[in-house]
Amino acid sequence: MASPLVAVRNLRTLFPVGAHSVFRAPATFVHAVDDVTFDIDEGEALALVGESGCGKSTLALTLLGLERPTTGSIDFAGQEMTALKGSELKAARRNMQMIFQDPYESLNPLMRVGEIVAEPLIVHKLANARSDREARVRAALEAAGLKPPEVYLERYPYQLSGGQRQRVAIAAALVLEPRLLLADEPVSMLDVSIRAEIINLLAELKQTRKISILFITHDLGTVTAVADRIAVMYLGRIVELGRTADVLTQPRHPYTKALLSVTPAPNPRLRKERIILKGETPDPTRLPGGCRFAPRCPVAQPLCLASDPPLTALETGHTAACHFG
Amino acid sequence: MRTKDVTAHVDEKMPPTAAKPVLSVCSLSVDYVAPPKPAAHAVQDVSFDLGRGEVLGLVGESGCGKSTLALALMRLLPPAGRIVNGSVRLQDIELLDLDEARMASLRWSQIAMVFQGAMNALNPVRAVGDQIAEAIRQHDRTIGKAATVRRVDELLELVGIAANRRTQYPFQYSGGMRQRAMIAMALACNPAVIVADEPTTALDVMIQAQILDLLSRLRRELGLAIILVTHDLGIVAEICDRVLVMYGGVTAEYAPVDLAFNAPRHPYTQALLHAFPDPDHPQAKLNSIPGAPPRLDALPPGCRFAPRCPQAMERCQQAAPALYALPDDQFASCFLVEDTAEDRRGSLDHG
Amino acid sequence: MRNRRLINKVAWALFTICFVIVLNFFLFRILPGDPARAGIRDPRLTAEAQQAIRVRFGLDKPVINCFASINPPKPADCFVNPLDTQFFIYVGNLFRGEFGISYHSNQPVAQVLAERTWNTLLLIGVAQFLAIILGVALGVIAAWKLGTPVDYSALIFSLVAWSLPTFWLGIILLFWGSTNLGLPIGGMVTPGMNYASIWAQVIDVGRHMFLPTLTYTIVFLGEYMLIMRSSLIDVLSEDYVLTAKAKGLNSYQILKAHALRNAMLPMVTIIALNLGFTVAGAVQIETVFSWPGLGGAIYEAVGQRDYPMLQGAFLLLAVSVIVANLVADLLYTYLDPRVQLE
Amino acid sequence: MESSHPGGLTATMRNFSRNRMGMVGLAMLLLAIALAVFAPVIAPYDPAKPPRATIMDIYLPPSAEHPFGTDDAGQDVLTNFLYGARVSLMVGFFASFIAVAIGGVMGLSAGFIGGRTDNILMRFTDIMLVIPDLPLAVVIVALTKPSLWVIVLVIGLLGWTSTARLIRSQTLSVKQRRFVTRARAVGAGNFYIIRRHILPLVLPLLVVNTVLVISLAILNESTLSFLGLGDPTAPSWGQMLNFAFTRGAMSAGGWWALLAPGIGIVWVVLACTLIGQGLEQVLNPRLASHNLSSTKQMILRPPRTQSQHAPQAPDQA
Repeated sequence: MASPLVAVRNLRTLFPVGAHSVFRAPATFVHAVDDVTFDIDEGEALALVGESGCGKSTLALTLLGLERPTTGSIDFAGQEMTALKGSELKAARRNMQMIFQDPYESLNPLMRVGEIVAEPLIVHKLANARSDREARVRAALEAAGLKPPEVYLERYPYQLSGGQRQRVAIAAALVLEPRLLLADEPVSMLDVSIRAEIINLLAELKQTRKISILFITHDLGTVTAVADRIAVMYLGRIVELGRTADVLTQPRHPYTKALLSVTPAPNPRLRKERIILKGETPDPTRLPGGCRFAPRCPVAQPLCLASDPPLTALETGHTAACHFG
Repeated sequence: MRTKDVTAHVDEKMPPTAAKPVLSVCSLSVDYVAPPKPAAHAVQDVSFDLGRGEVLGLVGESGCGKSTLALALMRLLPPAGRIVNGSVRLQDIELLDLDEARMASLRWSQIAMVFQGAMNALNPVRAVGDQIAEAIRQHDRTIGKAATVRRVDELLELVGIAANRRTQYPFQYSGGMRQRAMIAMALACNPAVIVADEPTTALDVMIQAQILDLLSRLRRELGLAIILVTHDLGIVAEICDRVLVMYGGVTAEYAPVDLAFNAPRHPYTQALLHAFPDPDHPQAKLNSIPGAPPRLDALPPGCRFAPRCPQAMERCQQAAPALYALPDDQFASCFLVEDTAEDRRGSLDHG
Repeated sequence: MRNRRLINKVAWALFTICFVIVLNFFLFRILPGDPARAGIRDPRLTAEAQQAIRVRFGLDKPVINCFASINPPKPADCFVNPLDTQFFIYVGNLFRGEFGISYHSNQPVAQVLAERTWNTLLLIGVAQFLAIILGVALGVIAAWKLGTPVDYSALIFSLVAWSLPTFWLGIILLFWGSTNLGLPIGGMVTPGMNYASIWAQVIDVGRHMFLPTLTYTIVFLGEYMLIMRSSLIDVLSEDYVLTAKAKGLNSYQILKAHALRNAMLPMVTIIALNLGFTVAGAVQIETVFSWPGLGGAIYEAVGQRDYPMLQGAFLLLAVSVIVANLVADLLYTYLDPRVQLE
Repeated sequence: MESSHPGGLTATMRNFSRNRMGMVGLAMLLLAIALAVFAPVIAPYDPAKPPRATIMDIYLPPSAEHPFGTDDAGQDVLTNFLYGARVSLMVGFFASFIAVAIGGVMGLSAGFIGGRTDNILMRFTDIMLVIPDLPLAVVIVALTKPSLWVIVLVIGLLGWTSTARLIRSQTLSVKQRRFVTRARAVGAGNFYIIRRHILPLVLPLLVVNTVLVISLAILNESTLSFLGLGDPTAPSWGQMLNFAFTRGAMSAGGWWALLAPGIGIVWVVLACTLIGQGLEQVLNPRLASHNLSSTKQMILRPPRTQSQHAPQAPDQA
């Protein structure tokens, strides 16, 4: 088997907390991403699922090099990303593009669609000939399902619907022909009827262009149609990782079970017993000793408060970090 | 001509408590007027009944008029809003006939509201307990200070907030707690009906589950009637008894929740359901609805869904279908169900 | 948390005052009108008396040591007996309350300023009080009646009032008041008047005060109205006001319980930030109405090239603005729980 | 949906052209500028020529010969008024240019770079903000030789604080927007982001601020001149007022010498204020109503009697 496109090993991104003062060193750190390891294969979609504040967006920004990891390594297409700086990093980044949550916010309101999609080419000084650039912009728009592209080139984002805007964002990512797409909650701000379009588009890109996708979401319900594997994150850690069908049908970590149970199923006949966790995600500056999930875990045992379970393999490609998983 | 004598639908199969509706809305229509622009028909001829302890889901995409409908029930429309037709009866009182002072006295004591985004719906510079107490005292002038405090504590406890947080400010609460505090505030005067406008939007799934759980407990224990405005069909499937699907300001389908999900009759409801991943075939391609909802100030001449409807006929472009009454208390406004319709008694003639 | 904020604010104000003292000192030394070089020009003073004043205010000493030998400057010199320089003598004198001797009247500057401070405070105090009360009230009415003719008239009035040069409005009102109402054309009291009673004195001062106060009130009223109006419109568009309405509160209750306090918060900051302009207004008004206050002192000192007076008056004004800003800052902390408890 | 187009200088200007208040202000300002530019054409006399100052010529009331009367030196007020406009407007424009340039650069760098740079720049701004401008300007101008350029410089150097704060906060808010993160994710550098993403969104606000800074600069200039600190070789409106006020216009009843320059100042300042107000309405469109706006007309449904809508009768079908 070929080596994965992305190999993340023991990645850790910490943020200092409190006012950064000349006199005081920060006393505490937010463990935004804490010892995370995973792979993404060529043409594979990995869904990263977790509640807000679990570190999933920080993980994406760290992959992109917009946040510096504290420790750990990111191997992207055979290149160690954490060691890169300046122009090398910029060049490597070309193969890794991001799509953001809110298409109303992630597009500059004063730029035309054509300019937005061409921007990555200009920034990377690619396709400098005007005709070449235009051809690539058109191709990207078409690939993102905005057909015919001429209709959209001169429009401003405010003249487009939410779904079209998200397609523009996708086109701007595709124009560099990246090998990895980081999609941070790409559909959570969209109406249900439009949501399906975007998810279908991502699934199609994965299939036809062999683009790898990291699909970040808080909603397990949206990932099934596109993700090959699911990674569940809690407080900076991956607590369960496995093939989509395995995780959905045989969740092994109590947190995954709880998340699955509260994900609304679109049919009243599928109403099920919900495992509702008490309270909210704890303060990531004061992590509990032992298992991070223990204080909210419905099946926690004394052992869980004492020792932190490692991510252990259960069956082929399915791992969970639970003493009793 | 728009007919006024409309909707008489009561379901014998409903639980006996629901026999007499707490709230009954009849062909309610709301326009937004901002001359010189044409009036936007945000809500048109919407009717429904709500029984004690019942949860009605009001679903639709953004801009379909569901929030306008919710505000119209409270008579809290923005100044451009006009209720141009219909009736809202709350326990035999016609709300639309009341003068403003009388309406103000019924607000919150009879019909309360949980707003979208509790961060903005709570005054940032007043303690949360204070804002709940204000609602209590507004509708019960005789209640003493100590009794008010006791009641506030009781309410906070009911929604799972420790009483010692009474004197804290909204910014000291987490998102989920603010929404609970809003619910506690809504319960302050024991209202018969609560209108919850997107109460879980922008909250995480787990917090959402906590809030939904709280709402269903309240409906069970207090017999509260709840109108749940949402864009998420999943939430409706979780806790609602009946569902009213709105599209472009009109009722597309109005049915018991099981029928709406398992035997939807309106193509829009069907399309919405197909846009969800099928639990049996999770990796199958999703069905999307091409196009966008109509602008309320430029509605198509015929059926409002026709431009996006996969089954649209010639007729749909010219005339809007009535809301047809179907067996088992199901209603749909589509020409396709005309033949199976029991009658047109519950229908609204747009032609 | 709150205490740390308080200490921070006070420390910052003190630092700013130090900055103003340094600025004030060097400004007068660097710019051409150096009082040390201008010397003590009063011909009535004897040579000994002039020398005594020189020594008292250190005018015979270098500004600071390293500047004594300016070419080339020797930084090391700064530390040779640094306190025996004009700057530190000046600072030391300030702490003893000595601001210098007025070139014009030969009186100690501190004494002249002390008398005049109260006159300015009286004028500014009454006028600001009126302007704030009326401006806020007008702003509330305009915001409440948004889009009605009441609102438009208030808006236009305020925009015009804001655009009026203070001194010119003063002149116009002075022209009108002295000819039509028989009000005095300047000063604080009628000269040479013997008052029969304290009431007669109060009435006389009041007659002198009427026009300057009116001018001042109109100018600031407009600005406060504009700020209050827009602040209240923002608050009234907030969701929590809708919540209050849904709770059954009527408009008066909502204004009282929810809107006014929230809308006043930005007002407090802006009033504080405006204190600098307030002082500017005082200079203009006291000039037009010959009001014997600090602003008038600045004007007279400019005309007479009375540098010690100018220096002292500026320092006093700057320090009072800084202190008033500090007070407003702390008041804000008290009013807004978000800042208080953060 | 057209009206929801956000920000942008061209869009702002287009919407501004539909704003009545702003257009009135603009017309007023253009008129003032035209008068100043064409002063030599319009003015009935040559201000450079020494006046025939006999006692009979001072404070003459308005007449055909002197439409605005004459002043304390027997000069034609209209002529001085027109030439004064040049001085007042020039000082206003140049001083505000300095102020806006400094404030803009300070605000943009503080907001964009952030961290310690922001801290230092803003602390400095805070100090400048609390030091009373006008008395400081008076002191500085009084200590130097009065000249137009000193006045321009002093007003400009003391007037940038509000611009700096405003531009900083706008830069901060634009910087945090998602499309800037997106540009970074694509690999864009700081200079590109400032030029392509930040500046275009900050610019409209800078224009509003400039207009208000101009009006303040004109007010400040007139105040300095009125206090006798103006450039005697280039009399502005403020200086005309100073001469009239200190040289007996009040006692001579020569109100015309006080009226024209005063109205000139109010005219220009009000014009700028109206433009600023108009621009602000365009940039920050508030709804024409809020939650307490009168809702008397909310219910417009046809009246119905009790019998017409009997409570939901059981379905007899």
